[in-house]
Amino acid sequence: MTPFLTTVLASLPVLSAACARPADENVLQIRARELWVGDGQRLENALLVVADGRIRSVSTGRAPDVSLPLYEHDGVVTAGLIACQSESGAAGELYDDTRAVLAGAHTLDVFQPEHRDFERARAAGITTVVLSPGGENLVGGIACAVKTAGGRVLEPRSALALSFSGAALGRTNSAQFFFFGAAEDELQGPAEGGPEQPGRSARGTREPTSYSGAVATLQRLFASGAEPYASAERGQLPVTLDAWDRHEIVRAALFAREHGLRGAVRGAPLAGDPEVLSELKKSGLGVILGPWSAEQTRASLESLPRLSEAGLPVAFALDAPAHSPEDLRLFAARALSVGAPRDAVWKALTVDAAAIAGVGERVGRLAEGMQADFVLWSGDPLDLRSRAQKVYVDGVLAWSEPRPHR
Amino acid sequence: MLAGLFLSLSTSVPTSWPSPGDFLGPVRLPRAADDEPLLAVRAGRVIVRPGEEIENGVVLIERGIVLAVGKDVPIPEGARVLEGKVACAGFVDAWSSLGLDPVSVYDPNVTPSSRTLDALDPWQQPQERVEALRGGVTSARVQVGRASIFAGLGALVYTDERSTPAVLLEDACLAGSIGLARGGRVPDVFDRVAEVDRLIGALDKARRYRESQVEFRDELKTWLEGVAKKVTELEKDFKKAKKDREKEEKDAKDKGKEFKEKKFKEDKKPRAVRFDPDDEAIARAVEGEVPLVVEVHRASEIRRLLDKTEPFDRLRLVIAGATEARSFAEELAERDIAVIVWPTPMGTWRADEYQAHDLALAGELARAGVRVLIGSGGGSDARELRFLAALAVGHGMDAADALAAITSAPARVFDAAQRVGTLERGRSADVLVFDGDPLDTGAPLRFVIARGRLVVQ
Amino acid sequence: MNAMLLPLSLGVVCVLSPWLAAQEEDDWTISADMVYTAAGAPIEDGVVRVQDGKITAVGKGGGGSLEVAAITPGLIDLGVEIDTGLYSVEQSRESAASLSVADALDLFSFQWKRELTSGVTTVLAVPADYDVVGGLGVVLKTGGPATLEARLVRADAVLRGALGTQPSSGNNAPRFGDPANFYYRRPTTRMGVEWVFRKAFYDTIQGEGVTEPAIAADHDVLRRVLAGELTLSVAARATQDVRTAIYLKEEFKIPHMIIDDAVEAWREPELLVRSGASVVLPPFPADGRVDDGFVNDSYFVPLEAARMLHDLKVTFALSGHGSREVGTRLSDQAGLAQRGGLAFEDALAAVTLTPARMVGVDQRVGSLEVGKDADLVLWNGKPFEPTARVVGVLLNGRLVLDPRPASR
Amino acid sequence: MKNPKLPPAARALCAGVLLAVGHADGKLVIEAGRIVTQAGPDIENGRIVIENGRITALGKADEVEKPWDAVVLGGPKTVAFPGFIEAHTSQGMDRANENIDVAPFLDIRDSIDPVAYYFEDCLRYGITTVNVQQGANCVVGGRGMIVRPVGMTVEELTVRPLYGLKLSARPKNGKSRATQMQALRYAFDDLKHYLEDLVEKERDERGYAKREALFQGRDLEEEKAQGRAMGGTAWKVDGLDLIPRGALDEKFAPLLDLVEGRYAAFIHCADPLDVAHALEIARANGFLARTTLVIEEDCWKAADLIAEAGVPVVLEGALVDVRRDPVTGEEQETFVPGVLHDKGVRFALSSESPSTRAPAFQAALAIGRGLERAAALDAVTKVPAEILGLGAEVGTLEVGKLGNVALFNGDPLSVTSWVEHVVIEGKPVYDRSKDVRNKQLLEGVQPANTAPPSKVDAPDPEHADEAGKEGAQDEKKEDEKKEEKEEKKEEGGGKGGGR
Repeated sequence: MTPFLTTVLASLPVLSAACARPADENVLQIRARELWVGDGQRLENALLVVADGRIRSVSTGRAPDVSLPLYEHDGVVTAGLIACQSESGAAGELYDDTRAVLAGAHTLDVFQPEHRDFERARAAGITTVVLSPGGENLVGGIACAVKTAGGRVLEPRSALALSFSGAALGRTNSAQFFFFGAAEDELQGPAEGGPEQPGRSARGTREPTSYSGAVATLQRLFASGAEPYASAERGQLPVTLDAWDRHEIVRAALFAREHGLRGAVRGAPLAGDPEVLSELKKSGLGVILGPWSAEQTRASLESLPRLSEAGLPVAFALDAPAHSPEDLRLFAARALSVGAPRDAVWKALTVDAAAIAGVGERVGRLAEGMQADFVLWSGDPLDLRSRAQKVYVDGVLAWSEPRPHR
Repeated sequence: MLAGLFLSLSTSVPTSWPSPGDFLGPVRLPRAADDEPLLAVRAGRVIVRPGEEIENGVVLIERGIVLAVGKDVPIPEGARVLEGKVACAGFVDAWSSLGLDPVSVYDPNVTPSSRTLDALDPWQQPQERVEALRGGVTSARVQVGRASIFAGLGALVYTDERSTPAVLLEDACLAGSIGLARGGRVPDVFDRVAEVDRLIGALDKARRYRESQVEFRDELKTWLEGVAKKVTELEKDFKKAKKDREKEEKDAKDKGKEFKEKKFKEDKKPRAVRFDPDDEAIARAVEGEVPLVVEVHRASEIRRLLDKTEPFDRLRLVIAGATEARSFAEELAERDIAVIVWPTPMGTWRADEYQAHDLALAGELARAGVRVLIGSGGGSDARELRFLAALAVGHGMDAADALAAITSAPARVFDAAQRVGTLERGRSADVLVFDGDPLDTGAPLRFVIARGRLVVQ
Repeated sequence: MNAMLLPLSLGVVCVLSPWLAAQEEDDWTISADMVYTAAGAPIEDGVVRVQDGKITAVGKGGGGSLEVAAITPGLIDLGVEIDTGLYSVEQSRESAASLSVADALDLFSFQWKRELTSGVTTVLAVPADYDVVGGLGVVLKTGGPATLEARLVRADAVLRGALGTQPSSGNNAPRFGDPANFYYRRPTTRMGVEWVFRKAFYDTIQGEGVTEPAIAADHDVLRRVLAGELTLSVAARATQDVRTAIYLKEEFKIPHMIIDDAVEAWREPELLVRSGASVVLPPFPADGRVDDGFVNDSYFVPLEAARMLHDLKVTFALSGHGSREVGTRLSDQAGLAQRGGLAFEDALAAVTLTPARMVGVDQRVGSLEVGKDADLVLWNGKPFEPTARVVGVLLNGRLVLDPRPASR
Repeated sequence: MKNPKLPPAARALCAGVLLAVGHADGKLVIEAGRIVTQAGPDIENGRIVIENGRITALGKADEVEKPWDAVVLGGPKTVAFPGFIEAHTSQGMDRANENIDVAPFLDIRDSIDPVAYYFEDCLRYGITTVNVQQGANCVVGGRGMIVRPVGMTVEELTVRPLYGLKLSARPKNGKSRATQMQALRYAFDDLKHYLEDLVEKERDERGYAKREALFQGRDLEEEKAQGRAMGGTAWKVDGLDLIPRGALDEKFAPLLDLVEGRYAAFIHCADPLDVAHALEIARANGFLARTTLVIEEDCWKAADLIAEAGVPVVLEGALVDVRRDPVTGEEQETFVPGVLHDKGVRFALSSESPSTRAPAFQAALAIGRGLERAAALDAVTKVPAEILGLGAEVGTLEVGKLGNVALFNGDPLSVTSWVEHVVIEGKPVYDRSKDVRNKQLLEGVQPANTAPPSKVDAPDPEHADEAGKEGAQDEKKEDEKKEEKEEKKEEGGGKGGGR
């Protein structure tokens, strides 16, 4: 087959497809040295065709349609990264001191699309972020999944945030109570001479004050049949359960199994512990790991491979802006350094994260029909030496590298 | 890539020690590792030093020392051969407190003459050192007294702990810090400026202390010569003086007057300079025997520090942190002042001095010709070093510069280039074997050889 | 000055035989020079047969797969104080009787294993004493899988109350304004503590319409205490607290009461005998003095306290308070009680069958009898003597501490 | 251990009661069901004859003839044991330390308190010889002394004055390990500089005098050296013989004696790193041969270093080091005397140990943990005696040695046995039946006409240091509580995501 003939043959189907429909104005073709579909497949010099925000086709070896705009990328194209727990653009606003239960709170009300945090997230290759409370409230409210560009809300009711961690327990004004890390003044209780009505309280004096009190309150809330607990029990609304120590994780898993909740545990550095893992498997909950600090012990780094072996979906919490968006790939690098398989780590950044956020069939992979969130990397994204050169959200170029790099 | 530096080696393995002449400065010879079998590393790429590689070269290691590096070095039988894609020298963390007693690291009343060696605690947190070795870090510059203006003498130590002394260099540098939040209190501008002046004042005092010591030595020599000459004179005419004295004594007794001795005068002996351990330590830095590492971040202090250290020509200044040092790149390059950067991602909750933190700093300084070192920020998590170097490359730093920043550059700045930092004959056998490029965090680290012993596989 | 020689080789670590992965085998025959069953005379050259977690035979004979100097039943500690601190007690109301500590336990804590390897196999866990009526306590084993249903021996074993200075510690009444809410706390004195205690029982007895579901649940629990279905365990250290506890018992005719941490109970022999309450003694301090910890006061317990209570025929148990120091743990307390004059058999009963009976689990644990749980402690000498040590522990028939490796 | 002060009157009364038991004339016979001589096999129902403070006869009852006019103590069910020896303690003093770093000129004699509760406890546990040194909250403390725990005045107490110099490798309050080691090194550097300056000044003066004599035509008789050359093995300042030893500054003289090996050194170590520092300082300054390390339980990790240096050790820490492994979270219990015994380190048990004060009870616990019986008993008798250089005087029951005996009412290692009588140098000084405070500890009954025990006054400020020491213990407890609280918090990037 002479070279000329092959190009004609190869372009025939495209031509036929093209002329069948009028050429849309925002069709984009990208040919890259390497394309990661997301389910472990890696395509060499693949062609990605995107049309009005959706992926039209992902193929390898097919010649691009010359009449449509084409962008050649000498690097890797992958789906956009997904950060499963973050307070981007809403630092310090996603929890409330005075009440333990904020069933009606909705993080969507705090979503500021133009905030600089989202731009820095885009620069790190993150296209979707789940705005969810940080676990300081027993019932933190409803989290939402948003895109980091264009102000688009991907999933308004991504999860109901509950917390089984010690952070959610109020503290009495008893002087002996040394809450780890609490500033000295917090222990004095309400400011002297403060207003007298009973509801008013400084940070730290709030019901419930114990694990048993917290479990009793949650049991009562779920027994009441009110929203949003009823839809959580019916399985329509996933939950995220904040739990850090191993006994907190087991308590959260037992509660989820008892009430038939689905979703994920957040924090859980030692989720890889065999006894905790068996409880998690029984409850079917996923795990949102971290965020990890630098001095993370090996035991917690190794929980990612153990969880993925057990078949549980694993994702990373970012907790921006406290942590920089660059940290997401740094967590991945640390997991790789203790021997986690590459596919498991990549799934944690994309496919599993989307599944946990409840948007598994819309983002996270490069496949026909999915939303066109993808990133052009200078090299292997799991290698910290590569950078995001262009980030597309919903098919539109959302961020590109400011200065030409020699 | 430059063709490998080919080293021919006679087949017989030299049993004698490399002669001490090979080694520079007050360096301790590592005692023989217990009789390890001969080790050989064969790799597709052997990186002797960043920018100089050997295609499928071989590294031969015996008794903790690299015996030979070359293309086709004969491997004696009985040697254990390790295969890998890339081999390079062990990483050197330029800014760490690994393996130190935590209380000493933040002890506020540390003086310039305090020694970090006194805080090296092999029984504390061994897992931190194991994690560092697993991250490829085989030696680190460790420093106590992060909370005081002068932090005493830092040390260069190996991260693996064995019966052989883990100390590579007892006094790798003199250290100090300016403008840090001390004891929870963030200093205002005047405090910070005052701290620079106190540092410079101490340097000046030490210089005068060393000069007065030299002066005293000369004066004492001349004085002693004078006295010796005087004594010979006096001995020569002692008999005459004795006769005169007896005569005068007799006269005085005859006249009933009281005999008066002749007054003996001589110029006083010069007084020695009072020994001051702190000035001794600072003087070594002023004379350039050891580099002076100063942690400083804000532009105003860097500006003042650079101006005020201008007159100290033999001072080998190194700046750590240097968050706002971008605009001084040319001056730093021209005065050959090394900079230790801590390129870790920082969220909004960072300490006051890191407000202008940016991961691209390392790349920009390196491009302007500054000798850039990468450190893990003075904490004890040295295992992050490889990730930090990769992040720096990800933000514009040249890959070779980044590898140099964690291997040969720190070794050179802290006078240990003869021992660590490169894969050459005579160096300490710190060898890393990777499945890909050393800074590719996607590729796992297969073997770590520390001082000739395989510690990680 | 040369650099220090800092060798890596640590001193030979001769640690307790390492925690073995739970042996899968479930049947053992263990013979010993002396088998102390705590349910009858000790058996010389006895043997205990264990199958599927239960004791299947106890009697004379030798030739077991394990040979040790002595076997005793698993020790039981009712005052072990392993809790998650202030997170284990609900302080939003002064009496949280209906809340159970079962939801606030950290079964991953290393302290359980510390108790297990020192011979304590069953413990009573109660909420911390920062509330006047803290809530329900549970009896559980100190080993096995880290879930409650695997370790539970008896749920709702006791209702925990506390007198003395701890419940009022840290509370501060405002100088003005409404004192009754959660953010300004009553009580602040011992009188206040007793008032809240009496009010809880008084409201239960009055029982007029209570709307709040939580308060109603509390009243149900208190009613069960008054009906005798549930034992009340009260922490009372000082003489006046012990007296207050007994007066409350007699005033509200509370059938079963344990006075826990009863440092100065020995000062009130008549009241103890009259009231029929049982007592859990604290660990014996070396100089007899126990610091209050919340106020600058201290209380005194003599070494003979155990013998005195024995002579008064008061049911009492010993406790080690989960001590970290070797030499002050529950097994050592039994030795110190003997130093105060208590006979060996009574000391053995005070750490095995009596505490089991006090919390109603004596049909499962507390003594070596056929059919009971196979909780055994193996010794290398006469139990409770300082020259002997716990070398092996069986929990539910599993060998969790193996005497065989020659560990120091 | 609290050391509350009863009002002086009550204390005098208690002490008085104890002493009245002793009597003159120096002849005493002890008959016991068993005599544990610690220098050979035990003797069943033997007899010990003590005259003028020394044992003159020892053996089976029928072989040893009883002098007619001797007082007889003991009975068939008792066990005689050599008096226990406390190799190092900082108890029994008003304040354990001055607050200046280097104070070698201090002397225990000025602060020891003959009627302190500690000495009463010593008698109660059968301890007959106590080495009292300064506390550990210092860089170089002062000189201590060896005492017998009975007597009203310091002279009656004293067995050997001016014995031992206390140093500490454990950081003093406010110092860290780096600054503490620096201060230790400077203490000896300062001594060296001081001596060198002294010699140089003397030489200059003599040189000037010679030249002046020549100038004036006088004959100068050569002054002979008044001092003596510097001894010691590590470093020397030559020409020290020019200086009369009396002229040396009191601040430096004891340190010089230490470097010349004329003083025993007791160095306190809390961590293995302290042990390394202590041995380094001792080697560098030549007093390693006369060094004893006073260690806490964590130092077992440096047992190799100690064995290599061949120095004896006093274990003031707990017998078992309970430590949590940060990585696995498991708790490890290490039996410290076992490790020391395996490594061949000579160790003595101490009544300072938080495990328990009574040496007999500690020896029993050690045997329970697997230490041979002989090694355990030696650790409370022979080894401390050798450490204090009193091997020939005390530690065992042999003819010619001092008559220090502790009489138990049963096997000393059993938990139910008490010390009935204590005899020091032939004089019975303690009788349990007359021991007021022991009766109260046992039966809780407060005997008549003694101060009410319950209202114990809070430790008054001038015991700040003791409280400090206690504070240190509280701190230690505090750390453990904090440590356990952290463990409760287990793993993780901390609440709220490692903020």
